[in-house]
Amino acid sequence: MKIKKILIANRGEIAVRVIKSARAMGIKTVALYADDDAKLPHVWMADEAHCLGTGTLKETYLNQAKILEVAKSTKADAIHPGYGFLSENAGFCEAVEKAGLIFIGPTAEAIRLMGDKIGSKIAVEKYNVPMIPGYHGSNQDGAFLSGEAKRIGFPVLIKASAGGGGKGMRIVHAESEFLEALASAKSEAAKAFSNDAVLIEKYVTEPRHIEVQVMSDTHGQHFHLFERECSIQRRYQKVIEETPAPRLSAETQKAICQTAVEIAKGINYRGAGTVEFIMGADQKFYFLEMNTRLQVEHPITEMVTGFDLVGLQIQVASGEKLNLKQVDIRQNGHAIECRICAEDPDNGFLPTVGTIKKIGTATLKDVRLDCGYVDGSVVGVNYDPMLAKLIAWAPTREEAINKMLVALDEVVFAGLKSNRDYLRRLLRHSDFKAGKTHTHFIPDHGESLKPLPAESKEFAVHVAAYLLAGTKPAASSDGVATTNPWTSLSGLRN
Amino acid sequence: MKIKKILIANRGEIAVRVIKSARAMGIKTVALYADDDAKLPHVWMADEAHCLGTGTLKETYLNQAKILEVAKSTKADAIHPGYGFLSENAGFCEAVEKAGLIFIGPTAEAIRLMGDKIGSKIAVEKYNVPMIPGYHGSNQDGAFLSGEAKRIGFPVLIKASAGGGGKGMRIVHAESEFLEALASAKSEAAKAFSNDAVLIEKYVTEPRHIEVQVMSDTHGQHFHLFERECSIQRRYQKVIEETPAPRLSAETQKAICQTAVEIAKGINYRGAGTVEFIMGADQKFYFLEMNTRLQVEHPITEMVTGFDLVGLQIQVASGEKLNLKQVDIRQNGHAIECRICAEDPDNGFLPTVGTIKKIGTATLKDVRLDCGYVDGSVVGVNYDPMLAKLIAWAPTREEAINKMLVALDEVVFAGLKSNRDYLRRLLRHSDFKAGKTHTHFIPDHGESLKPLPAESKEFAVHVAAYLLAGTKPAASSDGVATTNPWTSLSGLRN
Amino acid sequence: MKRNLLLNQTAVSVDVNAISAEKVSFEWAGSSHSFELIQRSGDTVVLRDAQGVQHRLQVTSGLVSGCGLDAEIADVTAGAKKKAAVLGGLNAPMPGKVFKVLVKTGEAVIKGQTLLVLEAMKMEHAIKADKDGKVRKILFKEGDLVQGGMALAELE
Amino acid sequence: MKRNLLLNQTAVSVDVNAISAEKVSFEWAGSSHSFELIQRSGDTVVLRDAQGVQHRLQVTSGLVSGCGLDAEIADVTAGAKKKAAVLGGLNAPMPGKVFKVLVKTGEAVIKGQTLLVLEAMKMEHAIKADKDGKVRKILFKEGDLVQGGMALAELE
Repeated sequence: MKIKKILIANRGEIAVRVIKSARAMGIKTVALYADDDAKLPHVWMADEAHCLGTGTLKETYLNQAKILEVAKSTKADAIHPGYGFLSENAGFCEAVEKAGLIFIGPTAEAIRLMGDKIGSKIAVEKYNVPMIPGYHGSNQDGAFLSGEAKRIGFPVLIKASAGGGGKGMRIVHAESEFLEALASAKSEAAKAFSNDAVLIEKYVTEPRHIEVQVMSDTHGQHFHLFERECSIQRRYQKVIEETPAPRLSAETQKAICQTAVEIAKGINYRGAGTVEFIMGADQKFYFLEMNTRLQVEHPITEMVTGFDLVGLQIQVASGEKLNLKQVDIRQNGHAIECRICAEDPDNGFLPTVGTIKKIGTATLKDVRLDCGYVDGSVVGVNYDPMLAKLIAWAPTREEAINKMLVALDEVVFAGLKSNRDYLRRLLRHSDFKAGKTHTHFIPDHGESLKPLPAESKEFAVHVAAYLLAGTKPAASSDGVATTNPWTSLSGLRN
Repeated sequence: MKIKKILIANRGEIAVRVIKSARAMGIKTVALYADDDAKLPHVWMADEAHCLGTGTLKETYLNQAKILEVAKSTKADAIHPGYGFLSENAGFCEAVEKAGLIFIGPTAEAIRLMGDKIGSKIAVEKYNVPMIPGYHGSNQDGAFLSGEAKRIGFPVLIKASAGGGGKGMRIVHAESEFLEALASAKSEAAKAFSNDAVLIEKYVTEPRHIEVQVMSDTHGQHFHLFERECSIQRRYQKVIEETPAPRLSAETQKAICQTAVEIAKGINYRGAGTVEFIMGADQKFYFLEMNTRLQVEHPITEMVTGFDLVGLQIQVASGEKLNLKQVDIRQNGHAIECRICAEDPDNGFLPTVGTIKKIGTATLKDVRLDCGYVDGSVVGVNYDPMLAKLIAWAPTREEAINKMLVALDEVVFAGLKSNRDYLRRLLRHSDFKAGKTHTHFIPDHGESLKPLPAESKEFAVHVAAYLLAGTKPAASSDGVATTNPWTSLSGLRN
Repeated sequence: MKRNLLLNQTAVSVDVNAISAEKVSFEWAGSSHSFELIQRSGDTVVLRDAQGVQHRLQVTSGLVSGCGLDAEIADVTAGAKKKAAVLGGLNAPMPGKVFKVLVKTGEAVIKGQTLLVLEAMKMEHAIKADKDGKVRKILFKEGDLVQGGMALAELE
Repeated sequence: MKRNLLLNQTAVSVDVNAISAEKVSFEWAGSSHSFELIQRSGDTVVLRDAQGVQHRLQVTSGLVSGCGLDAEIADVTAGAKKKAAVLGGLNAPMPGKVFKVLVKTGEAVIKGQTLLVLEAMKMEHAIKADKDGKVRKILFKEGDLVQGGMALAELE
């Protein structure tokens, strides 16, 4: 069925992202927004927009009944869930399909299967997928789990079965710490997922997070679009992603991509998905989980392969047979994504809030900014602190890093503290440049990622710009300017 | 030799374009500017900028002595000439190399050979290049040329031997008009090129302008990067270009690209070049000329092949051997370029002037704006009326057209009359959509390219926006608003 | 309330039934229209029509762009002047330099005869007599710079 | 002329030798610097140093960005206040909601004991006693919203 109108059950950058692909394909869009998001651009970039009222997420972006009501009243024929929110909610998928609409995503069955960390591992084991040593069973007794941890060998990782995003996750280095960590993980899991079941795994040291993008149509075709390395993380959340993964042998790349395709084929997957693996220094990789949705970091795959992943999702959801051959999907050049977040990396990465006074513009070729805010947007505490994704492509990794450094200079987010300067420090770090990426990169390099001291000669030009940007200072008796130096610039803005 | 600093002997968008590639490669740049260009962004985007003073082009951008002086004083090790100006000046190329600097372009020999329309045809004939029937000899006697025209058969085309850009070009339909047209063409040629020699050619009806991008290194490797169709022209100048060329058979594409490579190989070419062909409805193509420089429309080739042509130029100029195989250069998807010009298409395409109050921003993926102006820039009569190049890529031609239409909506050039609306009419024309492109498209479709009458229902939303954007009208006695409706918007700009 | 507008250099009139900061309804091209202003962000305004469909337009310096069309709009009665150059005849079709003056004051000319040659954007443009007559005045000399729309010569 | 600045939340001082609308020279980090302002375009300023090299920076709302570095600069003596939250101790490290209060006024606590749990951005943060002592005051109750930097409790 040809899709003519898509309702987007999401907000911010991913809603804008879906609108862009739909516009390019001539498909109409319906946006949703909670009251406090009424001024965000996804609202007015869509062809129609409907308010979800005010309240908790359950009353707004997670309110399935209301969302389906809007979909019906606007005569949308498909719903795109974006990522987060209802994107991996099997019940929602079913409700959408029961209402006679197309869910732009996998089947409810696949979501349900992969949404359970224990069930998913049992399911994929039969496709010869390498598994990390661990306990994924249903016995949740503390003493039993402690025994399993000892059997696997410390350090071990405790993870929420239903979880994601680092919630309900603990690393335990010794038996003596195990029970306390277990209780804490279970409490966090119960709160976040209404399910306190956990699993225990061998904790790989200097591990790398490597994931593979898959895309399946409803005609039995399953493709991969190569891997992404997402090892640079803080608080268990990705902050820099890149593709191809550095230091990956051609054989390992082939094997990991093929493993992901086997999983998609095995579970008869539909649409876009990501199979996540953990990889040790020996290039051995183990299945971690499968995300049954579009990933935040999908743009880097688009940059190296030339495909529009949202466009492909829509084609698949329309029932089209993808006119593709695996051999025609190529990985060209190198792409890096930086997540620009409202947070203070020099203060424990704690989130910051405020009004975005100005968003800068990237000028170089093959640099892309995916952003759901505009100048004047207010960033509050109710949603994710990610402000935007900055993506740079170049023929080589070295050039892509250079280009990203230029782009980070250009794309300011003035008005609130962000991690832009910290991202530049990461990119300039000799170990990052050398491709020595692993998930402990940030904590392990704490000292060498510190900011430059304020009184450094490198800041001379910034001080000069500050002084010169000011109106000619009307010196007060103590020789200090009394006028606000910034107002003089407003007249220059065109 | 590794190039560390490039002086750019040009202005506007192409200077900005070279700066961008250089920045991404970590190479410093030196910009030049005439006094009236001091506020253009190429001046401040470079690492250094030097003024060429005021006066005619000969005193500024064509002032070889001054340019070389700046190159020496700034310790630049290479000069990029852009397009136009000194880019196809063999003498300048020699002077640059004599000064011990690298000329980012072909050898003086190649420029000289291809710069002469007669000499170039004689030179390439030996590589089995199909030639259009014509007279390319040195006998410039009127009666003799008239006889040649008769022999070739009317209609014929008179062209300046040293020319380009439509200067000194005349179509002659009958013998009786020949001598007058010849005199006029010769006078224009003498003025433009200090050389009144002309050549005569068979005039192909419904002809298409198809050109092939070539790239040669100094290690004997000669590549093509596929063709571009540039048939949509007004005043003999391209206004819309695209790649791949529509309605081109795979065999013709292969043959025309191979022919271009043979020419590059035959004359042992260096760097980026474009071989232009004229093609009839029978898909027979004839050599037109070779442009020994980067073309205005090079971005569409970059979009479909993924290469940075300026980057490749710099690599070649550095003496690098390009790490490429012809078979690895692929044409992926479809790209279209629109040249946004300060001109009035509904008034004979006459140039317009003014101050750019606002340049819009393209938001869709794979849309690129190459522009040498910023908000507030003044467009005068001294330079080319091209304001910017808007380039859109999509998997198919139809989608690329759709995307370009969205982008043209977004990328406003407010403050002066431009051809944006006319470009949309061209793209929406049923014959253009059907790929029925030829160089007479614009004159042949004059009526169907007319603007919508002012009182059309499609303008209702524009009228509403105009009315609502105004401050609440303070009605005067005759019921008409007396306040300027636009001032109220300035407070909303962030 | 009638509003007289210049839309793409053509005088049109629109009958506004009601207007507030957020809503407008009016008669246009033979039918009634009503729109709601739901967003202003920078130069972008978003209107919602009676069917709930949103239309994004940019409004800058009298140019209203969007929905695939450009409309240059000015409120004529508010003092806006028709800025378009009076073209054709003996006016400069664009800004440029007088390259050649081919006739003298008092000279008899025939329709189509070239009177002056203007040079602009590196191209030549012949200014030709629009009727048979006698040159009353040549208003510029060779090398003079002229604005688009300026009268260059007068015939009698 | 001395200017006292707050640069990335650190107090620094710069000795300005000369300043005009186009040029500035000053002492910084132990050496002399002089820059010329050659361009302003929107928020972008372009400075030329004594060697002729141009530096592009964006100056917006107290953020000076460019040349690979961010500098948040404020002129302290001109009335700008140090806005950074006073972190650590018993202050809220970020804006959020008081999720749990684990101690009562008058209760004796030991260094490292969790006093309150703050919830923000869907994560929990324990506010721990920075010394042994007695709870003088708990300034918020469960469910209260707090700003980053606000004091949450007092120990004596």
